[in-house]
Amino acid sequence: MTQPALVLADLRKDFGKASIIRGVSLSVTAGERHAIIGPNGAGKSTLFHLISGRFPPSGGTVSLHGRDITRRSPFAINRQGLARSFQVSNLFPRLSVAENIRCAVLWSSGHRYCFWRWADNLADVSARVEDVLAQIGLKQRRDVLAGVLTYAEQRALEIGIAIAGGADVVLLDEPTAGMSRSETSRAIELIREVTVGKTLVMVEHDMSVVFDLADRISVLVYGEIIATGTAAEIKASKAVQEAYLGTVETDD
Amino acid sequence: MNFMHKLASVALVSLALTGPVSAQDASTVKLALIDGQSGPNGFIGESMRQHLQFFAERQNAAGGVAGGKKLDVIAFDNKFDPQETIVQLQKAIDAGARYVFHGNSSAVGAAIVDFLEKHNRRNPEQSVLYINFAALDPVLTNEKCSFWHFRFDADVNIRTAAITNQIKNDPSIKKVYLFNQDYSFGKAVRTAATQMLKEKRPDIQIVGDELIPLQKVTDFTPYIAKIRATGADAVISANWGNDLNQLVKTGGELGLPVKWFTYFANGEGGVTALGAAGVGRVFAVSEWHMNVPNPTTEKMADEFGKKYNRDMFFYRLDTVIAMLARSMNEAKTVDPKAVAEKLETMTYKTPLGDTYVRATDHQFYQPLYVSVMADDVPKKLEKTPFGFKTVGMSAAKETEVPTTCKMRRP
Amino acid sequence: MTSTFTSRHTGRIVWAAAIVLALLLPELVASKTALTKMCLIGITIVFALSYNVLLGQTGLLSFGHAVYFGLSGFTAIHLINLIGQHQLPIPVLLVPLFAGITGAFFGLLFGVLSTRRHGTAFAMISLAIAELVAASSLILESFFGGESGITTDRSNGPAFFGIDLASQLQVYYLIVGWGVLSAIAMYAYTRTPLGRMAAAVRDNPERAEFIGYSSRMVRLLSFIISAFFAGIAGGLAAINYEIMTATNLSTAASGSVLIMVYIGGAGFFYGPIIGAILISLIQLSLSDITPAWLLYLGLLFVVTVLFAPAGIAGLVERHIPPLRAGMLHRLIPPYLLSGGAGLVFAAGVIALLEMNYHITLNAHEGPLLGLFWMKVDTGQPMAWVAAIIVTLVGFYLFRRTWPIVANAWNDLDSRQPGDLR
Amino acid sequence: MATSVAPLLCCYAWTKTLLEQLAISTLNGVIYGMLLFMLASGLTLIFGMMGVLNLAHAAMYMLGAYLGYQISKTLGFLPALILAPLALGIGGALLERYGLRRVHQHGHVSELLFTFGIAFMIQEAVQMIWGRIGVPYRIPSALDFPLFRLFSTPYPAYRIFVLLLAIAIFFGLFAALSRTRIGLIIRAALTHPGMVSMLGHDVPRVFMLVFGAGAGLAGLAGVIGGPIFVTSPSMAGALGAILFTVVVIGGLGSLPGALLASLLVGLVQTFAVVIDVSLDDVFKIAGFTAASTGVFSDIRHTTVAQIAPILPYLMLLVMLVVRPRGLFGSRDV
Repeated sequence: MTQPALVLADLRKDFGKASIIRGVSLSVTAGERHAIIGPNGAGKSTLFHLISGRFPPSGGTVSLHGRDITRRSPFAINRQGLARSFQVSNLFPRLSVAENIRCAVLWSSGHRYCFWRWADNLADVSARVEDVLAQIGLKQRRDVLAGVLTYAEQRALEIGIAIAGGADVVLLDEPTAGMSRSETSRAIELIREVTVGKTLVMVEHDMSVVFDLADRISVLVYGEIIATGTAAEIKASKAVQEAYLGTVETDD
Repeated sequence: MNFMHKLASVALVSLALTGPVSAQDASTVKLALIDGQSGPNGFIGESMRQHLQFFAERQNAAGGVAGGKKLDVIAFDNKFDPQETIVQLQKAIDAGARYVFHGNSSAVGAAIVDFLEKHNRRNPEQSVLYINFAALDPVLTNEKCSFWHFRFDADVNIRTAAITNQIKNDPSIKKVYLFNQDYSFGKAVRTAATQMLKEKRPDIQIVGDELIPLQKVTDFTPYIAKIRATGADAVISANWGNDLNQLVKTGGELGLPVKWFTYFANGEGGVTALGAAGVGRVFAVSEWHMNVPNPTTEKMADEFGKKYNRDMFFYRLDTVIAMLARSMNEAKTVDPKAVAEKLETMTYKTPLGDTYVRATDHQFYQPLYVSVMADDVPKKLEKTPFGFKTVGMSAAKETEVPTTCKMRRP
Repeated sequence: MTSTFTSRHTGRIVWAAAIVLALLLPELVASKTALTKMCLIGITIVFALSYNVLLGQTGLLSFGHAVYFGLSGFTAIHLINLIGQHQLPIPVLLVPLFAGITGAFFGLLFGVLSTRRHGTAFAMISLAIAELVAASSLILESFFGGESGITTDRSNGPAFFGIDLASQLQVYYLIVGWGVLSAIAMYAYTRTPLGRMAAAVRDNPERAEFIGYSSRMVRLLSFIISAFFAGIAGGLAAINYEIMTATNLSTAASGSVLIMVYIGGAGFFYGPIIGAILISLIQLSLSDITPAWLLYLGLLFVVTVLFAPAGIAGLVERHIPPLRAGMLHRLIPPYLLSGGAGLVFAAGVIALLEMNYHITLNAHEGPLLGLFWMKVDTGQPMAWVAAIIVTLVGFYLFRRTWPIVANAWNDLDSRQPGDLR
Repeated sequence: MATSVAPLLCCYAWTKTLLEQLAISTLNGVIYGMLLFMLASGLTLIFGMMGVLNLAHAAMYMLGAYLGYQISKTLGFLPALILAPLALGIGGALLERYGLRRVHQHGHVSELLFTFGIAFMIQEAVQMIWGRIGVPYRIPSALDFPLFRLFSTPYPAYRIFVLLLAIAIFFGLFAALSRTRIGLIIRAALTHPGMVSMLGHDVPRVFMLVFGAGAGLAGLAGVIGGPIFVTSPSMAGALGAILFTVVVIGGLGSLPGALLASLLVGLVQTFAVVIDVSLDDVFKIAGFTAASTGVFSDIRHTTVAQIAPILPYLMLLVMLVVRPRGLFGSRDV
């Protein structure tokens, strides 16, 4: 075991009187594939929003590679090496597929707010864009506007944007939601491939995906983690079975 | 397709750019009216066009100018914008006009003067004369005075002279409040009024001196309260538009017992906007108004009213056309420079009295009436029960004000 | 920018042709009026392009863009006056650059306040800033010259290699020079990393934050760049008109550039150019023909918002794929049919509006109104009935024939699925 | 002894004048503020729920004044008070149904542009129908008398009528929002925009109603404000921009905020004009004078009274810097 890549300590989020996240503590080791599961409304996406800086937490801390990133803005967190995808596809609809990826590459390749060079002529960026397009299998669709892609393609692009910047901690929010069986298995392969050597935290409903991909699993119920462990441990946990597995099928 | 489109649009542009072909017709003298014809204040520009048209036609009927040439009025919409004015001015010049008439907005007036100074220097063969019949900023006959500019209306200083002449003879006025818009005009009035009152009525106390932002105030009640608190008997205000109408209306509504000495209340739309609030309270200065008892002007106003279904306002345009015609006849040419040289020394007798142009600054002087809004007059304005009646008069000489003009002659 | 010159070659040829034409235009149309108008249009094009850096590229709807145009213009006027008094050793030719820098400065100042937000909130803030500046301009008289503005004489400065700017022709070439430089620079900006990110932020400001970019910073930089080019336009206006007044920075001026860019097509680089030319010509020429021109402009704008949100450029771009596929001719018959009906409808509406204007404004000229090629007697009820019938019939025909156009498009789409849209 | 009485007398007179000004300015400020609120309430409801900043709102106010004038000329003031807002309400609802809803798919910017175009066209249409001069819209004679004297100023009954009506509207609005079903939906939509559709209500219909009601309120404000302010084609422009600052200062979608901001802007604008102090005066009191040239002398000589009308914009900017969500807003601007 190396040092933890991502540590949540007693993280809380209240919306008005409602507590959505009620003291989540979690440590994700570098290189680990960690899945967070839980019934609808358990606060999984909210937890991602807290980690990635979309919402400020009401209490507790988040640290990335030992550095405190609590209440930092999303872009600051991203620059520290944390990227994420969204549950509902969140692309740049009027840009082409290749442009979507390129935008995700620009900052990390050091071009930032540059307005004195042609974007097309940045060799390092173009090479990286080609790699990512190849990885997510959208090379043929590179000039299509992101807004008119099929659903599965949009999901692939969503993952592509998340990993393109080379962040070493990647948060994927239900990457296979709404996919058919065959699409799902291809997505699993894609995720496995693009997260080699990275730390992955994912929210997922599909248990087969979770058990297939995750090294460790945490179960979030009503804003609290009731169990963390390997697939076998979770399957064996009585608390989890009572709180979660019984409801998951009807919930979807 | 792109190229086709470009080509098409370019063709369109060149067509539209060329505009009306400039034909120099020797049998007509083109008078270009450059003023706002559209937008919220466009009605004034329209009215001006009709007045100019009316008097030009009368002159044509009386035999035209310079040996039978006809006057031809063409209107250009400058949208009240000084920059647009320059575009329209160029259009007018290309259309063959050498006489430019303009009234609304001294800013536009200054732009025309500036443009013509440069244009006439750069193109002496195409010289253009500017007849200003309603832009009242004193600057046009002082710092910015020009050989190519004639003002046929009493500027604010002259009007202030007439107003202070009136106040001089009104012993009931002891406290005066100055209420003006915060721009060149308002400031000119406040300076002139302060100085002239000091000379003519040293006992009068100026109890307030307000400058409000131009056309920005929506509620005038606090100003009324402020005026009332000073115990003023009279307010001198060069405000126009809403800034005047609402001020007086709110004052009437709150029962503020003051006399309003205004510069623009007798303009078009004035009585409509002021309503009963102005009766007996609103004073204004003009070279003429509907209830001046004179058969010639009465007949003229009737004719105008019949033809255009609106009241005559710009009586001075009759004088302008007459004097212009005489200059052209005397100069035996319609060349602006020669005409200007005749015009600048001219004295002229109108049905209402003696008038003259002062050569040093090209300011025209004429008798001025101070009138008050009333509901007991024979001629009503704008289909309201109100009109103006004379309360005082100053002869042309009595309104003369000094000038700092150092004219550059061609 | 989704500008799609798929063949770069053709694109370059068109641009080069446009520039050459701009240079030759004074030779083709000789009148001074035309020159004056072309100068105005040139300035407007630069201004409209600068506005599109905000609207089209960064997705920021501003109601106060004239602020940067105007403030820079005033600065330019003061600079030219200083040059004229031999207090500033720069040629007048370079004044637009300094005006641009002024614009960028104010862009930074007000951008910091307004670019925290986008969408409606940004629009409101821009409106408030515009009102604030416009109102202040009347108070700060020594800089803005009050209502009559500040004037200058551009030819007072020392001549620069024989260019003294006394003639309008020299000014025209100055405007073309700066205009072409600015247009190239603004086009280049759309192709830079920041320019691409501006488009990304326009599309999805939230997601941009999760790929390392501060959306606000991208907006702010775009805002400054836009204000810079607005400033260049302002500087050119100062040289051209030799006068600047408070109306130059009024909200009406800001609204006007918005209308131009939107009608031209904010989504395409050349859209604002079309819009600037078209609306300038409307402002210059239609106002001579009818007092209702503002109403027509408003109608044109609302119709564009409702039915052609991509503007004229959008309509043009839509027809390029069928043209390439050699199927444009299939659209011509339905277009003629529906277009004819549309013309009837438009004629009816115009007749009604003109007759209405005539009776409210020109009643004194008698009931006769010169409309198209006819004389219409607005005193006759029959004339009104006829106009109403024409309008209704036109509307009905248009409603009936429009599906034919829609069908033709569907037909084209089904022949080449996916490629035509 | 006599020498010491004079200043005292003067002080008494001065205090009385001050009190009078204070009282009148307060009353005027409140009336102006309540009129602003009648406009701002509709605007803030529409904006809070639909995210649409209705740029045509002030134009509708103007249209209300003109319709009010036209109807009161033929039928009388009371019918005008009912019919004109009704007509505008229906017009507004139709505008929402057949215009705004159509551009909704293109996003908020398109909606904003649409209302901008509509404002432009109302402006022109009003000029086409009623001409370019203002119309003589007068205070109805039944209400044209001084109701009471405030110190030495007779206070017009009509203004008090406007005040009472505005207060009644405020309470009516309050009751409608807190007691009726649609009111509850509207309130839910204000706090959680986008959530209401999940409650299973016909959201488009609610939008249409709110837009119509907002237009109607603007029309009503026009009908009663028209006689106080000059009814002319330029009346919309004067009020429009101030209105938006009120909505932002109050906090987007917050009705109490809109009320407070309306009153605040009304009072600030009325009070500022009574203050004749410039920066120069402050410097003088502080005991030094500087050379007065250039732009800075303009700033220093400008009195608070002169800048009164631009104070709302300054307040807005300060608000945006200090507290972007406005006085009562739950969301940032």
